[in-house]
Amino acid sequence: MQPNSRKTLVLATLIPIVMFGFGFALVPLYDVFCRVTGLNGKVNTSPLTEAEQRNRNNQQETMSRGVRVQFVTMNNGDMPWEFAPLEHDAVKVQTGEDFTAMFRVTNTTDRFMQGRAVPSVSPSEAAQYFHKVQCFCFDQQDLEAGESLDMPVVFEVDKELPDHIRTITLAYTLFDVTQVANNN
Amino acid sequence: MDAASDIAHEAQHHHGPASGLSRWVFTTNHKDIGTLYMWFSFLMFLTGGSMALVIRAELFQPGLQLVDPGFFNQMTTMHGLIMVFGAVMPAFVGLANWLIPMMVGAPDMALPRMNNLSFWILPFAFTMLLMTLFMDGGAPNFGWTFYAPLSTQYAPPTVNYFIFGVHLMGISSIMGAINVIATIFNMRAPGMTLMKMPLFVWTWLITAFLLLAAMPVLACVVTMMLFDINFGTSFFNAAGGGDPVLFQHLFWFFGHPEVYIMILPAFGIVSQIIPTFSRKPLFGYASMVYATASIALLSFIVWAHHMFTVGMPLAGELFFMYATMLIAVPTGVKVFNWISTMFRGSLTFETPMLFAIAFIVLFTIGGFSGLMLAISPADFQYHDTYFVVAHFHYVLVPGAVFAIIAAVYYWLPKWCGRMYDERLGKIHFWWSFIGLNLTFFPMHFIGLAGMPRRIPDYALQFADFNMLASIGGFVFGFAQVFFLFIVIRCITSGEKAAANPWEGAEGLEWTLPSPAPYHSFGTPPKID
Amino acid sequence: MNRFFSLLKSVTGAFLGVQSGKQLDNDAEEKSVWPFVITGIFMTVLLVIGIAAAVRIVLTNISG
Amino acid sequence: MDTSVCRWLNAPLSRLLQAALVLSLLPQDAAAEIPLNMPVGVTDISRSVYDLHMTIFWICVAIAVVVFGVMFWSIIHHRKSKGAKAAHFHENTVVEIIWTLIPMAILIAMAIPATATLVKMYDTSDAEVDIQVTGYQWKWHYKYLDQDVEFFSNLSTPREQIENTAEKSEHYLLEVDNALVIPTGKKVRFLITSNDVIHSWWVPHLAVKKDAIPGFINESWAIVNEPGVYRGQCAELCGKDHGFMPIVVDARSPEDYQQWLLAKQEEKEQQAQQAAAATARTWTHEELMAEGEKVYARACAACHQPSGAGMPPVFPSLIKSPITTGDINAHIDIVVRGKPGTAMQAFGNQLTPAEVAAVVTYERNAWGNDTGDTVTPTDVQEHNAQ
Repeated sequence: MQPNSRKTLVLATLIPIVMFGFGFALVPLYDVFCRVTGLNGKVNTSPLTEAEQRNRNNQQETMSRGVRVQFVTMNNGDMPWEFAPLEHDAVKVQTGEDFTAMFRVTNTTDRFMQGRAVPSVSPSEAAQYFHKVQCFCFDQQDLEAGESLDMPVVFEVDKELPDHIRTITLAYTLFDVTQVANNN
Repeated sequence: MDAASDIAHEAQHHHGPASGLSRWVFTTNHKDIGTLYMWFSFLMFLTGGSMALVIRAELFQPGLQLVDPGFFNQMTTMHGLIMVFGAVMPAFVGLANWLIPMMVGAPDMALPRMNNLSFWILPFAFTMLLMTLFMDGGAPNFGWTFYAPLSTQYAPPTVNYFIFGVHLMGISSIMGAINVIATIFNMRAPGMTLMKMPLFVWTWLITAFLLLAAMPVLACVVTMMLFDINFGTSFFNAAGGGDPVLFQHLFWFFGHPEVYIMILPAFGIVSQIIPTFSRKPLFGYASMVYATASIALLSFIVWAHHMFTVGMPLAGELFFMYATMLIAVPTGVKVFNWISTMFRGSLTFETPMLFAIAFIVLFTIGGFSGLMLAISPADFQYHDTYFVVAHFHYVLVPGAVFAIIAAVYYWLPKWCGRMYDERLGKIHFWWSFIGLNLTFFPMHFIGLAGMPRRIPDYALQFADFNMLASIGGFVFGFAQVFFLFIVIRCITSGEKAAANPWEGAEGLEWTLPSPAPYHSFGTPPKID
Repeated sequence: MNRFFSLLKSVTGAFLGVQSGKQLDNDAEEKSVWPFVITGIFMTVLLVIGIAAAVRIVLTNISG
Repeated sequence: MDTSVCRWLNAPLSRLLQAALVLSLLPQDAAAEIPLNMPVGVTDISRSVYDLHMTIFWICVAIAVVVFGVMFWSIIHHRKSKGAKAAHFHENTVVEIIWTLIPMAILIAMAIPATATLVKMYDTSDAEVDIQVTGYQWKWHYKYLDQDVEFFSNLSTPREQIENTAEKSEHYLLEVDNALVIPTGKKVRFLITSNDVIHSWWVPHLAVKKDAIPGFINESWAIVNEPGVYRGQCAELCGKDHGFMPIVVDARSPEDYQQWLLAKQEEKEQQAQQAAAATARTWTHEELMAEGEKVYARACAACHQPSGAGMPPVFPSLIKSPITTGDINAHIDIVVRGKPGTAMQAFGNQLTPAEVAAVVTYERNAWGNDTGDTVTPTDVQEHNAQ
């Protein structure tokens, strides 16, 4: 085989693999990109390890201040479950300290269903300063007919939060993933 | 003109084209494939145009008179897809096939068999797309920009045919681009250096690179859609961790280079026609070449100005506003080069020149509305209204379509050896010019006044201007049927055309006799 | 060294959309096209970083 | 180029030109009420957006006059038929640099007020009223956070007007049954999201346009200066009735707003009692059919068509269909719970049990189905209780 046709052969196999790899890696790449830039309200959905948590707190000497965090819940599509914050819809939180909020979800139907809550933060600029230590949105909720569940979310608002942000809205959309869950 | 005679002599003893249908199905000749592309593009132009007339007929008056909203959405979607992928792009590939080999002194395209395949994919792709109109659930109804989740979870069952159709069109465009690059880089006649190539060849070289870089992203998006719809993945479904905005980023990352793909060849055509009828060399050839070359890279950093209202953080909005403003200037300013070419020239106004001048005037109006859209806070009021519809129709119809029509009038004598009827050409020009402005200029006002895009019925305050636009739409539509008549009349019974019918025309293709022999430049021409 | 500067000059000229015939001719001597492409990509990345920096400056001193 | 210059530039001059332009096109009376430019709007933001729009518009007009002037002058004077001899110049980088830097300078000057307005738009300071706006396939849902008031806002233009069998009213296609009432002079914050596909909430007079994306929440705000009714439409293709889901914002003085809020909360209790009474009350077959027809026209005709024929296969027909003539419980179940993965929504939380009973009775006896069944609100309640 002449040298240059071997070169084209190598290229002809290498390039599609690289292109497919890039296309395939785009989704995790997109998540990283969103987490770094806080684009469109993507919050970090992976839990913070204790170590990361501790060294973040003592790094910041900036003065801690109150921030109003508003909880909004909604169902997507025909999801019949009832889903609402347990106590109050808005709380005053000190930056740098953990806060636990409880949410209640009830399966009002007469059959087994699986739901998944997707978080979103507004203003999207605040997403990168909103760290969730533990959240029910990290995993799926499987509820029998009529079963109800109180779910905690533990979060901490970073002290570095820019001053002009005084209210953060944490919105959860509840999706019916019953079939999706059976597929994969 | 001794070069022309020995080329003609040399063409005789070559075997001529095969006869009958097999000539067209198995052709590997760049002239025949160019003709196939041009006729296919004309057929798609009339098909897409008739869908536009259905839309304009429904919007003639407030109230639902003609079609139900579901079918109306199918018409807007198919009109967009067929005009972009079926009329404008194949027409430019057809012009590339016909002209690039002759302009660079090459006997044919570098990969003739792939050239045949990249054409013959298109009829199948568009049959697959158009047959969805007659299937259960109707044709795609989610707009030519097919945003998720409307195009994934809420799509009619025919969305899979749409996906495979788009795949085939993408493959055809990529193969066309590879062919053009291989021909331009490897098969130029000795002496025809890159820096001496006609500007049409340069713009097509950059368009080919844009195609190579942008089409795979479109293929990637529709494949992700296919997996979301059929195999339960969640690329664009928030339930499974996906994100509908990811779709918009990917689509517009392809989308903006796509609009340059549809306008650069038009820049090339106008840069050939204006100097001919001004009898003066193109002003600032170097600036045009370098500016076109810079678009190959700059067009990839502005895509999110189509998404200013999606809820981007402030930093994103500012970045894309500034980037869009910066790159609008080098491209917009090219208009001054054409005007300087005309300035102190010796102008005559045959039909190609009329269309080229209309291109400059009306494309610049489209460019200005584009500048207004770049201002992000103002875009909150313009986005997805008829102001945007007016913008991109002013850039595409007098932009791409008028350039293609001008190219057909300009090179038809070379292709078929006969002259078109100048009087009919001028009638066609003024008829199209008036129809076009009557259709799209009122859209600026109803868009500013608050009429959203893609709606089958509207409030009463938009009634009068919509009526004007609908009348203009029909006027413009029938002008193009008249154009079909002119072309057929010219091919069948136009009087003989000289090898170079235009007094100021330069370029290797004019050294060939008219009609250009089946095989030209068997021996490469000598370039001084 | 001056080859590098002429490359830089021609690519900035391309970004601005203004170029002289002279620059075009001496670029024609360049055998391969790759130096232009690489400088072009490098300049595009520079432009992107430049605009991003401008945005960061604008954001810091208005919200500060 | 601060905005006061634009205001001087815009007010008298543009009115004159626009009026002249329109008058030349259209008869006198029609020109009077045709809006043909971006509304100035009723918030400071919409005012500055209007100024930006008119400033860039006048810049483009100025450049166009110069550019086309030179071009047409050259078309007239440099014609071959008038013996013009072609010059040979074909390059002049100095001229080119000038005509590149001038537009770039203009644009950079334009970027300053644009950035200022954009930054003001992204002001996240606290709002007095938070409203959650949710886009549904082909209606809007408004929820006043911390006030426990929420309602759907449907298009209220009668179907006859759309099908041209009746005279079109003044606000044709821009009128809803429940308008969104907000106080003037106070900051109102809109948290915008969607229940199914991407919509876009747009009110031109407030200069607010934000996409409603399922699974994500977007934020926008407005401080309305003058009371009044401001109308807008959905601005992102969202399916069949994308053109039929308008937005009506009714801005009132803070006092009227408070009164409206109290009235709305009382109305909510009344409705609850009414629904309870309606469920308890015994309905005759005829009453159920009459009520059922009204509920059908409002909630179901959009897809299943007034004739019940629907548009198969996306919207199935109800005439002689296995559901409307088959088992009653299955029929109630599909109306209450909808069918996931299709356009059939769950109407359980949108209709009271009495309305569900009425519409099911109507569907089982209309268009020749006449199964003779009568579904009472108590049947519906028993079904929901299982």
